[in-house]
Amino acid sequence: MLFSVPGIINGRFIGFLLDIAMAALVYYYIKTRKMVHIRRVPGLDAIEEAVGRSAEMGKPVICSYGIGGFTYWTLAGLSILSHVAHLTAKTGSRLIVPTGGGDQSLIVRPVAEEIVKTAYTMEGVEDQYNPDDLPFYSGQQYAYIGGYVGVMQRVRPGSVIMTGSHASEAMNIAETSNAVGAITITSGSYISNVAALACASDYILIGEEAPAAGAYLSEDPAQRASIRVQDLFKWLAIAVMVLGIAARSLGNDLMLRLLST
Amino acid sequence: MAEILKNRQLQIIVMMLSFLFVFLPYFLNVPQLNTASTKLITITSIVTAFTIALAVIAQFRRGMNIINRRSRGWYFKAYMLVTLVLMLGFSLISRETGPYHWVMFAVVNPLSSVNYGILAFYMASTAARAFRARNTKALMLLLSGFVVLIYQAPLTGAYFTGFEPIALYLGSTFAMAAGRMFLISVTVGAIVFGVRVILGNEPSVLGISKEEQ
Amino acid sequence: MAKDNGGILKWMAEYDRRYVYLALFLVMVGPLLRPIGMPISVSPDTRQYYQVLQQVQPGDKVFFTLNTEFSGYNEIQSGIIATMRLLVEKNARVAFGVAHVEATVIPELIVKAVQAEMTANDYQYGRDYIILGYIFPNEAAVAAGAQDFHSVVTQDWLGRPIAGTFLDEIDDWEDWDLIADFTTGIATSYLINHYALRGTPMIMNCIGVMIASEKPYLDSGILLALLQSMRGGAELEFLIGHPGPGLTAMDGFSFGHYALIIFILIGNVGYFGYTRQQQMKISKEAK
Amino acid sequence: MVDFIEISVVAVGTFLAMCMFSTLYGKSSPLYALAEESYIGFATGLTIIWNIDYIWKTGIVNIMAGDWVLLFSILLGAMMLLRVHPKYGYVARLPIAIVLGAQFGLSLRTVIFTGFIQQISATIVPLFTGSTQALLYNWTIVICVIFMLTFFFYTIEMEGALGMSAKFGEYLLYIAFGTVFAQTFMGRLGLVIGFLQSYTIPDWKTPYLLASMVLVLALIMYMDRAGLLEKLTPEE
Repeated sequence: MLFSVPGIINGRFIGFLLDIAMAALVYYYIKTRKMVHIRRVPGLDAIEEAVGRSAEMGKPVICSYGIGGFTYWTLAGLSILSHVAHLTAKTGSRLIVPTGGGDQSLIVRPVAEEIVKTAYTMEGVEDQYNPDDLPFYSGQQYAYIGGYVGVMQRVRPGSVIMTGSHASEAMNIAETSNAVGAITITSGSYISNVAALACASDYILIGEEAPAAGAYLSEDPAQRASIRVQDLFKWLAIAVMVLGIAARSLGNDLMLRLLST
Repeated sequence: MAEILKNRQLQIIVMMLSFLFVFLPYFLNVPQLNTASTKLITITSIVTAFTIALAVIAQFRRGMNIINRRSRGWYFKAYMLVTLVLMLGFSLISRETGPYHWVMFAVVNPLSSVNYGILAFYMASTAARAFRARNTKALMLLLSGFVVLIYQAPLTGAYFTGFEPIALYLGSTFAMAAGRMFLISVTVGAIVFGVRVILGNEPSVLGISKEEQ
Repeated sequence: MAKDNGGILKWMAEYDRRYVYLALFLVMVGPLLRPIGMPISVSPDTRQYYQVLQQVQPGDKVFFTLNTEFSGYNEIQSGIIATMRLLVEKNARVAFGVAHVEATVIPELIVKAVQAEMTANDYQYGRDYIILGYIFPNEAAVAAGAQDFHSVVTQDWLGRPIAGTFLDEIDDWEDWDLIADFTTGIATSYLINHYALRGTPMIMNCIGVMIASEKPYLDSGILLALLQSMRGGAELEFLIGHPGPGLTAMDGFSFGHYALIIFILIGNVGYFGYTRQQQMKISKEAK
Repeated sequence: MVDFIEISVVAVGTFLAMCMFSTLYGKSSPLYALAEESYIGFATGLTIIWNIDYIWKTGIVNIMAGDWVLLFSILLGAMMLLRVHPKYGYVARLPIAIVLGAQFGLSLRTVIFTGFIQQISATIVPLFTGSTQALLYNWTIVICVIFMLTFFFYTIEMEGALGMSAKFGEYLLYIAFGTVFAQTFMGRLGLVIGFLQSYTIPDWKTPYLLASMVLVLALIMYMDRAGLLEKLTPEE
C-alpha cells in the first residue's frame, strides 16, 4: 500500500478510481455521441462469403445469437444476426434462427424477432419474413441442442453462423454443422470454448472479436464507444505492466504498492 | 399508479439507486450503510429466485401448445409435463428417500452426466479432423496439444518423463496467459456494459421495447 | 470408393466420424472391466493443494461448496472424496453448500464414501458437519451470505434449524478457515469475488474445461491451490495413499488419450497422403 | 445384498443414458426424445422445488422471525411474476430495475480487483532475478500476456509494429489453444469415465450397462431400417 484515503477502506481505492474512470469515459462518449472508428475484423468477410456461398448453392443459413440473457456477448450476437438477416434478405436465402436455450433467453427472443423482421422490411422483402423460421427450442440448454441439431440435420444448411453467448452446447453445434457440410463460423466467450471451437470451425471470431464486429456493424455510438473505452483500458493495462515490470526488475515495487492501495 | 410504474425515467433512477446502494458501501468506511446494503442484497437474491417461475411458465405454455396442436410426437411433451408435476409431488413426500431419491439417481444423474459426456466424443472427432498440420497456426495447435495429451495420459506421463516439464510449462505459461488475457478483456467489457446499462443506455435489458423509447 | 483414388489413405483422410465414437467408447469401457493399474506422476499443483490441506487444524471451519451438476461430480469425485477424507482425518468441521439443484444429493454420497473415517473420528451431524443444501441460487445470495451468513441460511437442507450447530460461530466471510470449492464453473466467480477477494483462504478443484479460466486466479494468489480435473484427484489419492475412483479410472483415462492421439496421427497421414495431394492436383489442373 | 430398488436405479439409469448417447448415431430418434424429455421434466421440477425452498428458508422463515423488511422481497417477487402477463407486464419493471442495479453493483465492485488489478499485479514479475526456471516462466508469461492483448485492439488499424505484434500474439494464442484443448478433452474424458465407472463398480452393475448398450443400439438400427425414426420422433 502506498497511501490511505480517508473514508475509503484500505486497499480498495484504486479499484474505486478505475471504476469511476471507466464510467466517466463511457458517459463522456455517450454524451458527445461521437462515432468512434472501429476496424473491420476479418471475420465479417468470412460471414459475408459464407452467406453468399449458401445463396449460390440454394441452401438456407442458420444464425444464432446464444442462449444467455442480455449480456455483452448476446448484444454482439444480435448485431451480427441483424447483419446476416440483411444479407439473406438481399440474396434471398432462407434464414433460420434457433432461439431459447436458457432461462434468461426468453427475454431476448422478442428482440431477435424484431431484428430479423426489421432487416427484411428494410430490404423490401417483408413478405419473405417467416416467424416460424425463428423456432423456440425451450428454456433448457439440452432441449435447445436437440432442436438445433435436429434442424441442421433436416435442412442441411449452407452455412451456420453461431455467435453470442453460447456455452458448452457450441461444440455439439459446430460438430454437427461440420458433419452436414455447412460452412461453420463461430465465436466463443470463454477460453476453453474458444480453443475447442478454433479446431471445430471453419472460421472463428476469437473472444472480443465478436463484440467488436457487432459494434462495427452497429450504428449505435454507445456500443462503439464502449469498444473504445475497452481499448483504452487495455492500453492502460499494458502500460502499467511494462512500467511495473521495468521497475520491479530494477528492484523497485512502487507499482505493485500503488495497485494494492 | 400504472403511469408511475411505466415511467422509464423512474425505472432508471431506481436502478441507479439500487446500484449505488450496493456499490458504494464496499468502498466506504461506513458500517451502518453496510448493514442496510446487505439487506438489499438479500432481498435481491430472493427476488431473483422468483424469476425461475417465468421460465417454468414459458415451458408449460410451449408444452401445452404442442399438445393442443397434436403435433407429431405431442405425447412426449405431455410426458414431460407429467414428470415435472410428479417431481413436485415426490419432493413433498421425502427428499431423503422414496421416489424423489429414486428419480435423482435413476434419471437425473445418468442423463445429466451423458448430456455433457457426449462432448468428449465430439471433441475427439473434432481433434481427429482438425488437428492437421495445414498451416503454421494449425501446426502450433497440433504440437502443443500433442505434448499435453501425451503428458496427461498417466502411463506415458509416468514413463516418458521428458514430456512432463514441457506440458507443465505450456499449462502454466501459455494457457495461463491466454486465460489471464481473456479475463482482463472480459472484465473490462463487462464493466463497460454494466455502466451502459446503469446509465440507461440499454433499455432492452430493462424490458422496454424500441417503440417506447 | 474407387481404390485407385487413394485407398487406405483416402479412408484415413475421410472416414466416418462414428468410428471415432465407437473406438473411444470401447477403449474406455475395456479397462474399467479389467483394471490394469498404472503408476502416476504427481504435478506441482496437486502437491500445493495437498500442502494447503495439510495445514488444516482440528476444529477448523471448512465451507465445502459443490457447484457442480451430476456430470461434473462424476469427473471430480475422486478429488472431492479425497479432500473430505483428509479433512475428516484432520478433525475439521465441514459445512456443505451447493449452487446447483442436482448437487443437493451429492453430500450424501460423500458422507457415505468416507463413512469409515467419520465413524472412527466420531463425527456427529450438527457438531462436526452439516448439510446446508441449495444456498447459492444466484450471486446476490453468495454476497449476502458473505456479509451476514445467518441472514441467508436459517435451516439445513431438510428444514432443520441450524441454530445450535457449529455454524453459530459463523458471522461473515472472516469466520471461515477454508473454502474448498468443487466446481464446473457455476457460481465459482461469485465465491472468488465475495469470499476469496476479501481474504478467506480458498482452494478449488475444477473440471478440465475450467482449468485455463481458473489458473489466472491461482497465479495471482487469490486461490491458494487448484486441483485439476480427474487426474488431479487421482494424484491426490496417490499422495494420501488411499486409492479411490480416481486411480481406478486412470487406465481408461490413458487409453482414451491414446485413442485420440492415434486418430490425430491417422488424420495427419491421411491429410498429407491424400487430401493434400488432391488439392495440389486440383490447383495444378486449374493452372 | 442388492435389493430391487438398487437394481431398478441401475437398469433405468443405464437405459436412459444409452438413449441419450444414441444421438451420436447421427439421426434424431424417439429414444433420444424420451431421454431428453425425461431430463427436462424432472430437472425443471427439481429447479422449482429448490428455488421455492430457498425463498422459504431465506424469506419466509426470516419474516416469521420478525424481519419485516424482507416482506418487500416477496412483494417484488410477485410483481416480477407478472412479467409474462400481456397487459400488466410493466409491473415487473420495478423489481427488474432493483435486481439489475444490485447485480451490477455486486459485479462492478469486485471484478475490477479480481479480473483487472490483481491480474496486472500478478504479471508484474522480476525478469532478471530468480532461478532459470522461474525466469523462463516469467519471460514467457509477460511476453504472452502483452502480445496476446495487442491482438484485441479494435479502434485502431492493425498496421506496422502493432500489426506485427498482433500477428505474433495470434500465434501465441494458438499454442495456448492447443494446450487448453487438450485440458478440455481430459475433462470431458474424465466425465465419461466417471460416469461409466459408476455403472461398472461394483461388478453386478456391468451386465446392465452392456445390455442397455446393445439394446439401444439394436433398437436404433432396427428403427432406422424400418424407417420408423422419422415417424416417431417429435417435431421440434
